[in-house]
Amino acid sequence: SDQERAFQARIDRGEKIEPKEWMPEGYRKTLIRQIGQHAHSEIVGQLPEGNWITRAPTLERKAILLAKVQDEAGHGLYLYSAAETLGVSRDELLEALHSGRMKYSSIFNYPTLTWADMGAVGWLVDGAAIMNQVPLQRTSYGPYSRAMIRICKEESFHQRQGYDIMMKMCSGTPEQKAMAQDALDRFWYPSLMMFGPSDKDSVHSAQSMAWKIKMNTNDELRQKFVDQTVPQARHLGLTIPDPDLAWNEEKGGHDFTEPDWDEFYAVIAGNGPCNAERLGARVKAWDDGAWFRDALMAHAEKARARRMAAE
Amino acid sequence: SDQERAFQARIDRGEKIEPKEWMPEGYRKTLIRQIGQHAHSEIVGQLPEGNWITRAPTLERKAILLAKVQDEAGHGLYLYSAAETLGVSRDELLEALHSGRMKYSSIFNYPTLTWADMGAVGWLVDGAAIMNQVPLQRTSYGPYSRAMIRICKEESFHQRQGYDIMMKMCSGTPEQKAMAQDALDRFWYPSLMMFGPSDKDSVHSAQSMAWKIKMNTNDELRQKFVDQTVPQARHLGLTIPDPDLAWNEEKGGHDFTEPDWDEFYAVIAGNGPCNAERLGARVKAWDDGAWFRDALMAHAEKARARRMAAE
Amino acid sequence: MDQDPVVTWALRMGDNALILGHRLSEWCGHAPALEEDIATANTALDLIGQCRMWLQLAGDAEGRGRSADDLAYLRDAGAFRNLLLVERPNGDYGHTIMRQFLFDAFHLEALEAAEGSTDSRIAGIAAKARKEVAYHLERSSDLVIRLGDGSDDSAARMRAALDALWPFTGEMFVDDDADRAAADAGVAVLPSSLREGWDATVTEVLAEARLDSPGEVWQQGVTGRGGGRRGVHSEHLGGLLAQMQFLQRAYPGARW
Amino acid sequence: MDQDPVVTWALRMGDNALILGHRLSEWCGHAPALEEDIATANTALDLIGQCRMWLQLAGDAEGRGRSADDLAYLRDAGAFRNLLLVERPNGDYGHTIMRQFLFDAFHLEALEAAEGSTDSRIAGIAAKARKEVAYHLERSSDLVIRLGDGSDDSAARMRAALDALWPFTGEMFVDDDADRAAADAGVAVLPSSLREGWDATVTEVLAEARLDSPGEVWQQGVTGRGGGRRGVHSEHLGGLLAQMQFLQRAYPGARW
Repeated sequence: SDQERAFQARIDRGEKIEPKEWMPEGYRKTLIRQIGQHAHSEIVGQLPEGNWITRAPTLERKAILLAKVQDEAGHGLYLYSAAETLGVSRDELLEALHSGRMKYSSIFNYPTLTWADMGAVGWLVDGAAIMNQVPLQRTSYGPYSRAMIRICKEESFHQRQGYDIMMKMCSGTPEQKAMAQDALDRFWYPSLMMFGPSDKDSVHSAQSMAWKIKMNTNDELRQKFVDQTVPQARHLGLTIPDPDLAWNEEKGGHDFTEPDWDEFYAVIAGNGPCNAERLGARVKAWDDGAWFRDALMAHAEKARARRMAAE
Repeated sequence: SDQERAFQARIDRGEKIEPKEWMPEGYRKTLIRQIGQHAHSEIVGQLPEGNWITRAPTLERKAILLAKVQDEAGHGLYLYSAAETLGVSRDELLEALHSGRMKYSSIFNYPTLTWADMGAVGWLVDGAAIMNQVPLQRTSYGPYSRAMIRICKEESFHQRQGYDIMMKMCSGTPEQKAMAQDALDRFWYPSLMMFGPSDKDSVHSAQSMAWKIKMNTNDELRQKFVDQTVPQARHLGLTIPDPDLAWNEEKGGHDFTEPDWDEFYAVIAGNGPCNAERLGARVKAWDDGAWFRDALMAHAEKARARRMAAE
Repeated sequence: MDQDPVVTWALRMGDNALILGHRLSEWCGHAPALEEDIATANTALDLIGQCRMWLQLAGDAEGRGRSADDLAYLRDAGAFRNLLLVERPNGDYGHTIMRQFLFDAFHLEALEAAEGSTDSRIAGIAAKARKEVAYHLERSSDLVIRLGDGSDDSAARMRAALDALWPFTGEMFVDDDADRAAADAGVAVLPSSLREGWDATVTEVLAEARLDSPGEVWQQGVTGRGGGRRGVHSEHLGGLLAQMQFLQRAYPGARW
Repeated sequence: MDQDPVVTWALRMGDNALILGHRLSEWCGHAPALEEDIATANTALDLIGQCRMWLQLAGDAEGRGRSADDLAYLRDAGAFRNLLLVERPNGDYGHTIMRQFLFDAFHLEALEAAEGSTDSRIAGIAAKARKEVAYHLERSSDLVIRLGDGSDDSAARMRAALDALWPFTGEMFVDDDADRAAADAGVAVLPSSLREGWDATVTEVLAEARLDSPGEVWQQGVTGRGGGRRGVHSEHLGGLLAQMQFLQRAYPGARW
């Protein structure tokens, strides 16, 4: 339609789309799915780190990790707010998460087994997230773009903190170094999976790219991540668990082994090592907290009634 | 009445009273209260030790402690069975415990804070219990007497194990020795309280003594316990936390400071450090286990119906 | 027992902050609303920050070369000096809020008084912490009021929490020899002198929350040998420390 | 990775017994009936006893002077070789019973086979343990049947437990290089060879319990780098060890 063409023209000119403006239903739906999933990832992402807050090895590390998890909850808030501008409430999105209709990033279905995992999560998982998010600062939807700008600033801080943990572990005792290598071994392929399936298997991509909801292909970003991470691993003195990893002069990037996509789909389908625990923890938090949320509403209602009676 | 006089005469002759035989209502009631309270003490007494089974410092200590706690549950079983011969069911007794109408030994309302407490509980608490129980092997009620004989054998084993823990701690590092002293400091007066209030404040005693339900006065047993324990503490190299403790040549026993009876009554009234946790844990176990007990009954009923249908 | 009143006082303040901060951090990702996840983590973060300052002061004043981390991670339960109140398990979120409120009201009084300490280090830390804690109290008071005067269910939960926690409030106001030594040295005021301010705050907030004060009930840790401030804790602290200290214990000397 | 197949095999058996024994001991004083308190403690006791024998064998065969206690208390999670199944949290008592049954059925097969080990130490321990475990299986089978074919509530709980635990059964029957080395040496049979006997037991008991087998579902710890037998555990093990190892970690070198 003319409306759709005009909309696409605005996007092509680099204009931002704002909440009250007309947009195609598919654009709205795709954005809701993408922003909602990102928001869910932030709040589920608190759990693997929460597992180590109570065991953080120093007071400073404990404070840094607490601050990070708090930031993640804050990111969840920004993103749910951005999604709300598209006409979906936070409660609706959470209901979709809890019933399994909406997903969160599969990386959080892997366990955090040692303190080095706090480093690997910051370095690799936040690193991959930033790789996905930096281009989204230029996404076409205004509230989403602005949320991304705020989030990216904090995420890059988290990534540096993660790398700093890895540095400490790698320059520490042999046991610490071994923990760091083990963490890399376990998180390497799941991190590569964070960019989604290979372009040839990826659905919805072309339309999302045209709408500037997606700015790069999965494989582009994955390549960029590998190329960025390899020298960092070398600097740490760690070995990436891929015997076929090699610099390819011709393409100006690394060749590397694809992750096991069967595992990827199995984890998405609910069969990762921690899916049941993660979703279960969120559902329990929500259900256990129902009385609390209801009470705040009841109080607000009482207060309103009292004000009216007093007027 | 003649019946009562005949009953008392049997007791005076040292005969055992058996379940089906006539007995005064007061005798029955007092026994139910005393045996029930003792049974409850065994099962509540699992909790302070259960607190350390998961943290026992060696596999051997873990096994010994598990076996001990298992014995205690077994003693609970013997005692509930003995009480059942008096016409009260285990469920009725448990209901009385859970509702607070029946008590358990107040000593279990004190926390176990270090591994040395496992030693102190065995040495002092089981020691005091044995002091109470050994004479009860000669109690007038047959089933109770026989239960006591079995229990005393195991309890003295527990006491030796507790003393052995204390020995290890006292011959260990300075930190371990300090833990042992601290455990004695915390458990000394509560152990003295286990014999009940001073004879001058003790109710029901005369009748119970006549019926041979109670064989010695509280103060007699307390004195005996102090006299037995003082040399053991000396042998361990520990100091009993009573500056006024002294040998009294004339009475052939130690003079010692009475426990704080205000504290004793406060703990009985529910205000000990762990009353709420201990009773709460038992009530929770019972409530959480209702489905389990119901299911076993449902299965038995089904099996019975099937057998009948097959006949 | 440590002799320097500064050491004792700083340990008590630092351990309160550490243990309560730890308890709050157990909520991470499990709170009833995202805003509460954030606020709880924020309070925990403030408390861990304060803990670091107090424990560092304790270590410095003690002069045995122990760092804040050494004190946090290498003492066993009996050497901790926190109140029994702050080691109570979280319970439901209302229970956590009630525990926070009862402590915040005390904490603010203690810090306001400590700003007048003759020890400039104590006065300095107290001045920083006081601003954070004023906000903690504002927030926990507000939630106690909204939940106490909320639904029937929430009112019942807050009453139960108040009844369960009230026996642990008396310990905050007991003066012992260390307190008297600190007061004599001008390092801190007597805990008993904080009671009036605490009573006023608590009475006002509970009234607005339509919750009855439990009044005179038996208080834990105030008689005999008991009490967290003297190192006699509940069974809960041992389990908490087993988690908290695991890495430092399992990898002695490692740097993180 | 340990090279001697006896070491690997004994560690795997010993760690299973240790961790499951620990989980069972968490029930002490909290079981739904006094008889269950006794039976659960008894099973835990058997398992701790077996663990001591296996870990002592592992330490002896390893030849680095480590005692059973050293192995139990001074390894971090990544060095543990137990199945993921045995570190699952207890859940309700039905969940605990189902976990026990699924493991007992495997455990008995493994021990019966191990009685024929060419290593006389393994054969000897297995013969002792087998008698105990035959009784464990008898008991857990009986309870699975009674609870599965009990009330509607208990049937639903047992179905939920079976569904939740089934994905952790596949790991028991995966052959890895260490297993092949052990089989080649005649030290143990391949785990995969135990499947048939396990299937028969489980099928029979579940049928009598009127519980449907979940059939072919995704199995945990069998692909990629996962699996407790290779030292990649769940988050649950770390918390368990933090408790279990506290004293040995906090007071290194002390004797108890």
